Amino acid sequence: MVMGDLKFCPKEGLSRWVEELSREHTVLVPQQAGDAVEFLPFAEGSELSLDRQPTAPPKKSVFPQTETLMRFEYQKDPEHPDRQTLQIKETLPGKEKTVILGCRPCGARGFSVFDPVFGQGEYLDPYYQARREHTVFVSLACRHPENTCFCNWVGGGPADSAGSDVLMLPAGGGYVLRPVTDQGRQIVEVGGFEDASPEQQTEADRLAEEAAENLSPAPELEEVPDKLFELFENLDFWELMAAKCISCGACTYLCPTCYCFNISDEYSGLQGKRIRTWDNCMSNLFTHEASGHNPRPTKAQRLRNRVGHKFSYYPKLHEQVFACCGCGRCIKSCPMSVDIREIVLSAKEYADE
Amino acid sequence: MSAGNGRELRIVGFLCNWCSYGGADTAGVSRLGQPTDLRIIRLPCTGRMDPLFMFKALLSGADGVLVSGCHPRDCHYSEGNFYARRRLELAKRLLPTLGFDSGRFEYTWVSASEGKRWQQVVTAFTEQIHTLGPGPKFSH
Amino acid sequence: MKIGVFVCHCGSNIAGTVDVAGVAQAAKNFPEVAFATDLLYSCSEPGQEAIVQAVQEHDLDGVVVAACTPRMHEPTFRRAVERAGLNRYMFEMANIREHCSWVGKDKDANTRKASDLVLQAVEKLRFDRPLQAKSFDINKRVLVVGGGVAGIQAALDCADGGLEVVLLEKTSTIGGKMAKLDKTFPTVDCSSCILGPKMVDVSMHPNITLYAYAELESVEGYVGNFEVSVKKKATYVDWDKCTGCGLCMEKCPSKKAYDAFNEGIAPTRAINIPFPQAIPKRAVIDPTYCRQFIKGKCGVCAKVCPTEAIDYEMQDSFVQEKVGAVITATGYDLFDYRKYGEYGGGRYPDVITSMQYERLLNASGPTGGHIQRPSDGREPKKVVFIQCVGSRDKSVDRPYCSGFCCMYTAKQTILTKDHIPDSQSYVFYMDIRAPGKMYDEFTRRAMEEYGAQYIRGRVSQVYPYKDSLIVRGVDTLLGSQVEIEADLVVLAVGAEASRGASELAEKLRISYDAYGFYMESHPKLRPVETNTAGVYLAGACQGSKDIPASVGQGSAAAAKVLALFSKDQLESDPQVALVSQARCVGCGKCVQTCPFGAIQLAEDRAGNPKAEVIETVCQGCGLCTVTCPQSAIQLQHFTDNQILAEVNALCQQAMEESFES
Amino acid sequence: MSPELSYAYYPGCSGLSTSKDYEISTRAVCRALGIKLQEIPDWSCCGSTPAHTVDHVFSAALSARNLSLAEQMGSDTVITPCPSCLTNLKVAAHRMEQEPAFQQEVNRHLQEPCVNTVQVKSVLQALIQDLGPEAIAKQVEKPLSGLKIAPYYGCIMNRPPEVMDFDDPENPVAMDEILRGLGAEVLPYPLKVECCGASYGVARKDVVMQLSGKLLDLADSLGADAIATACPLCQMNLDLRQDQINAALKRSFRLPVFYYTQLMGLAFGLEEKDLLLNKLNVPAGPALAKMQQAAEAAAEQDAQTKEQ
Amino acid sequence: MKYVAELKAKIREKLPELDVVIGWKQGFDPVHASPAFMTTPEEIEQLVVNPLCVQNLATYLPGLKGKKVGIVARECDTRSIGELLQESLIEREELTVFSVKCPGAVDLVKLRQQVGDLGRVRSISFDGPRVTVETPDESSSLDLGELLPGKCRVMAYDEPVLADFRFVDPDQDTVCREEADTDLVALEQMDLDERFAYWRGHLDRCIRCYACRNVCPMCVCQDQCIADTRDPHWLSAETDVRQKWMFQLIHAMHLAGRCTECGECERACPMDIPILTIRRKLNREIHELFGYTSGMDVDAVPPLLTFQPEEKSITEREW
Repeated sequence: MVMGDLKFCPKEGLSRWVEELSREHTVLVPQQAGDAVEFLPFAEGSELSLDRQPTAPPKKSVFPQTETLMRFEYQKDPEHPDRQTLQIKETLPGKEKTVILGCRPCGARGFSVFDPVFGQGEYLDPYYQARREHTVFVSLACRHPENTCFCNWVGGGPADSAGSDVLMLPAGGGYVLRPVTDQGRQIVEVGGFEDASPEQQTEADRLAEEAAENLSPAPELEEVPDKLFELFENLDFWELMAAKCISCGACTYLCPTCYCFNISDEYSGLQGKRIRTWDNCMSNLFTHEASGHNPRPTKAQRLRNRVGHKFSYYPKLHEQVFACCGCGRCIKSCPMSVDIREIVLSAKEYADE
Repeated sequence: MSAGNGRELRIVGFLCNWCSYGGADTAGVSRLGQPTDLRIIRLPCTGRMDPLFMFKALLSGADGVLVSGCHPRDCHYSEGNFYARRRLELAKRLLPTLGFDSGRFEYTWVSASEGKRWQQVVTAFTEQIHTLGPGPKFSH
Repeated sequence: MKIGVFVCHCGSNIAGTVDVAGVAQAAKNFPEVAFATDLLYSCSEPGQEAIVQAVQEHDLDGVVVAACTPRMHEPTFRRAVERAGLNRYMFEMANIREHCSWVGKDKDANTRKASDLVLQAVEKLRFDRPLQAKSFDINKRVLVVGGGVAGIQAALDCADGGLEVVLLEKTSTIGGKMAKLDKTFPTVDCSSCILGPKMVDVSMHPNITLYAYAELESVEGYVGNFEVSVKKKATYVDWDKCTGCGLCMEKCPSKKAYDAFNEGIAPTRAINIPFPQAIPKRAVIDPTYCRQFIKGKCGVCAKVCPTEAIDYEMQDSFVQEKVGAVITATGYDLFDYRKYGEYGGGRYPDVITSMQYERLLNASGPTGGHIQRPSDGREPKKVVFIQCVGSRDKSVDRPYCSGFCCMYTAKQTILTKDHIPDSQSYVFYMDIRAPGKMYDEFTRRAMEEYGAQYIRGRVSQVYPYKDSLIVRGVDTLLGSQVEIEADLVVLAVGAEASRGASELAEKLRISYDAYGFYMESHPKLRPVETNTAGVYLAGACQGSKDIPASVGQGSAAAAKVLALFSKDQLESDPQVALVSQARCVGCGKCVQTCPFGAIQLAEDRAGNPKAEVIETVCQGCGLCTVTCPQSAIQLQHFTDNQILAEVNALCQQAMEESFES
Repeated sequence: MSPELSYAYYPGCSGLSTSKDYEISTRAVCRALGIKLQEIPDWSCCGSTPAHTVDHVFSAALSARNLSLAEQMGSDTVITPCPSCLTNLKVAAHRMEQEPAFQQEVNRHLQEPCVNTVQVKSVLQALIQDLGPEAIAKQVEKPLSGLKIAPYYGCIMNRPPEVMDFDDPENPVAMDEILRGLGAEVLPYPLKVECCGASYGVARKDVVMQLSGKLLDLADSLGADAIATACPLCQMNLDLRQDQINAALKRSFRLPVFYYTQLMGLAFGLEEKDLLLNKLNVPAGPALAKMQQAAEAAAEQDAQTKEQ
Repeated sequence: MKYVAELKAKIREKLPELDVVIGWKQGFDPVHASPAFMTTPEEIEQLVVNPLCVQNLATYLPGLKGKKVGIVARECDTRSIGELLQESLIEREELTVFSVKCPGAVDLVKLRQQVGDLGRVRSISFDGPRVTVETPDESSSLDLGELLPGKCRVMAYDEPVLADFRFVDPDQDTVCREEADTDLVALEQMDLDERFAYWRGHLDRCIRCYACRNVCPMCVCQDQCIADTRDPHWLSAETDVRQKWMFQLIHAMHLAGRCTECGECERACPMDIPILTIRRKLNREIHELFGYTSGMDVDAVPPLLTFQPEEKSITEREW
């Protein structure tokens, strides 16, 4: 890392920087709405809410809950109404740049789980690619880990830079800005900041370390993928784990790494659109087959899928990387306080017995 | 403002087949002139009228919704309109909380012989919707 | 799906105020519409043929006809569609006549509306599925409610046609209003001479079961399979034993009972047989006057009865009957003459109703056919008839013409002159309505041969003065006030719906108009049918009518029933509720609310409770569909998706708005 | 006694002059019954017959002013003894209720707009509906036993029914009930609501002779000792013009024509100053004497029965 | 709560007759309790009853039909049980109700507004109306009354609707109370346009996770909710406000006359959308129209599943 890359943004300079960025880009920043904190477009007077982990991660900026894949229209021949032609209109996202500012490192890291699925290999997803390419993440390193944080279990950390373009490290009444990518560097340049002083750098590192130390120690999870696999047929285990689960989608829809989707056509008269919407493996209808057969008729089987996918099937397909960034949203937003850590550890211990 | 003049608004009517649909027919047969805004959906009975159809119509841009069935005690199916009355009254009372004027929705009873009453209902309701103007929209 | 749209001109009925060709053109651009055209008269033979041809030529799967109300021609077009080889439920109608061309003046607005209505029908049709009717056995018995002349005629015609008939009469004898009349217009023949034999036929007919002094308690079921409960009111006389000898009536010491048959002009005995020709000729005790009931002692009738038929402990009893069709012939009642305070009816004894006058004229009446004033028994010399008492008057909520009063008043003036040659009749009238065979000639005779003096005008006041009644009114032809010192005033009371008509209608689930007269299915083309399958109308219950019209309707209703029963099985309407077993959670809310008991909880193969519809019992109201929160029970042909499709079709603009985002 | 009844009171112009006896006896009877009458301050004429034949708005404004004053008093009900005033007040209120535009128009003439919230009743209606015949009967000290009375309501007290909304428009019975409660014998008088000729007394006296003559004739033929009335104009035509009628029709009626309130007062035992019986043209004396005799005879018989 | 020991003893005693007893235990951190499904004496030992036990456990009952279930329930929770019994969605014979006097409840949103991020709370303790919260930075003493969820402020329950065993501490007061419904009052003070904007704004946040529905004890359609299907196609898969709003109306109308105002829908909403207000409004109208309060009488018929030929409180419009 080139030392000269590090800049210092004083606290009061932050909103000026955001304002500056918003001239050229859409800038999504955490803002309070009700008691929730959401990523909303920055507009004049917007108040940034950086103290709390945002309620929802920035997932929807790259992977919107509803993505229009195409529009179509039937055109009829007025002389022969039984003949019609289908016209299709492409709806790829534009090339305008979006900046996400103020997400946590775990939120940005989520996309590293998406990339192998949508952006690499044989099948590329142009919608995802276009948005991913044109979105810049400025992540704010965590100062105080919460009870639900477990990023250190899955390879992350309070100042993890994976997936981010710029890392903002709190220090000296402001932020040390650490560009991670070229795109990040360009963004930081827009702010015209001074270089960060060595003291500021040291303080930033110290605070990051402190935060890391405040996390509870990460358990050894190496055997987990296999053990979950072994537990696949053990429905008693899953029923016990799922007893209090109510099968809602709060965990899934707030998860930075869940990427399952559904595709449907919505019509009105002769026109319509094909849309891709988030799906949710907690739902009864998830991969429900047209025949009427449901591969996962019970909530136990569905919870097994969610945990198994994150901690077993995905890592087995993608270089042992867990499909989880440890943000803890699934735990704290669960109305019934289902704790995925507890399930993973139970699986590990169960297998041990 | 009189409903006949000016731009039409979108008014959706749900009528039971046996009484009010017949009442509207009677009005037609007697050539009792009415404003043209209303479009009628035929139901077997107001018991079939899910209040959610009303909400669906209003949220989809209808400016007014009118439900009409047999007078209480005269239901072709004995009890359909009794259930409907409870459901619809409740739904009507919820509207203002959602930000819709409760006058955008009315339910009433018109028998197959009451062509004149049907004309009166349609005219008064259409005027009422025109007084309220277009319903709230989700313009982006 | 390939849909054909046919837009009807209906001559100029639709085409006059709707651009019919424009609507057809617009329809071509509607989803899945493969063919659209306009037709001059779609219901005519060439119109229907055009539809059949188009279906076959263009290989259509469904048809929309935009024309009149489906309440009129839906069955016609369903048959046409079926002839073309489609399922009859792959059809929708857009009502662009009654709901559009006939009520809107602006042609552009009407055309837009008609287009919308067609689109709505097309969108609904896209969700139509072929439905198959189920056949079910029918019970070829018929219930006739009401034993007046219309009911008697209907019962006899059905019985002669080989059907078993259950005839219900609420009073203790059949005969109805006609049995009370002295003579009938315009022939002036004796009413009981022509009705009597028919009444006897009823009592003798092997196919007729008569329940007199009985009412309809409840009706369950549906066309072909009604189950009715008949309430036999307590008569306190065992009719199996009673021979109708009349000894009890002779000896009964309670002589102040109200005589309903004689319209209360004279009292009768507490135990009585209404008139000598009564069918059945059986005695009934009126407990409001009977000393045994009031004072707890008397028992004279029980003592004198030669067959020991008296039973003071008798209770109402109930009989269950199964029938396949019902003919309602409940007749009419008379307007309450007290409602006109100015005529003094009810206050002055010599102001009477026309029906009371009939009883005074009748040889079997309380005066033996001698006209006597109720107040003093004197023979009246000047009789004033006031017409339209409870007819054609909005102020008493009777704006309709009762139709027969002009005629019977003319008859009564003739009879008055016959009975009292030196009498003079005066008739206050509004208009003379005599549109029947020999009717107008008859009123002419009353005036010209019998010297009845007709005064065109209303009466403002009747009041007693010394020995007579002063009738003050206006002669609008002379433009002056008139005052007549009359001996007797006869009010020509109009007909109104039978008391209790609405309660019976509720039991039979038929409709009635604002005045309580039963609604026919179509005022011209289906005059004796109701909107409830298997229930028919005869006589004045449908609207005031005279004897020939009532008899005609009785026969017509009988013919309808005979036609209905000409098959051994009926087809049930397949527009019934259907349960999606996969979606039903077995909560039973539909079972709880179904008005017909058509839903029961059964178990699926896994033993889970699931709702199940009994198709032939379901009437297709759709109440269950709304009650079911997960919409697992759907009324076919009116499914959620179909109604939503219609809503979406009408609110499409808003839908399209969402596509712009 | 039921909670105190209190009304805004509109006496009407004739009450201060030609029908002073009606007005005074009304007040006296109400006082005896514990009914509080609060005279509308600064009330003005209702316009009588002339105003509404000329200008409906103006006529209604005259009444609306009085109604508005009553509203300002905080009263919810206005009562008046005079049917003619009653008609004007009620017609104005009714039309203003039916037609908001008309109300606006009327209110333009008024300093204080009429909100049209007060109810208008006749004194008779208030007595029968709010107090009830039993309460009135209870107050009777000297029953009018033996007095045969023809009750005559006049033609406008109950008509048109949709406006007046009280009693049977063709056969009213309110006054019958009160009189019966006083102990009098109330005759079935069929011409209760026939017209007396009203203000034709000025323009076409012959009409009044005919119409009022018929009323007297019927009462006489029924054997009435007196006529009871509730309308100043009727009373005037039947009483003041009785001599003229006798002359015109060559008859010799001597029928006293009481206001029903005078008869109430008599039965309640009120004094002459509250009844002004001496204002009647046809003297009440003979009729009252007949009643007196009947009463004495009855008392005697009563005493005899007791002795036995 | 002092009665907890007694409660545990009673559950231990009854456990052999029961398949499972549902109660609460400590959750993943000091401020979260979590439902506990107790089948062993060891699990009973983990049972807690305190103001953090906020979940209405009645929501699990319909899913356990056919099993013998014991349930620890506060007074308000028994109202939901009452309604489930009313609708025959559960069987009384299969149910054992351990009714506890409610120790009050903490609205975690209100707590967070007082003490900051809940993820940093080290400990929380209750002493009557006092709540003491420790974070690494400070220790705060709060009033439980101020932390009560809205649902505890509009209706007071002194006694359970039904109970097999009842546990009350001596001198224990009812914490919930009946006050004006401030949320609804505030909403009704807005004009219609503001109300429309209010809902459009709030519902825009909805992520269609259906936590509100799935946590609702009265949502008995289970996996067959019409929000999820295309037949019938009430909602599209789109995530525009119209769909979200329509869903809330579907939920509210399907609950009309059945909702027991347990407030779980609003508590479960991760996006803090004030959806209980709509249900409360309906309940208020139902009370006014039919004099009916759901769940309070096991034998009553919910008002939309019955009718009166003459509805005394419904004044129909004259035309």
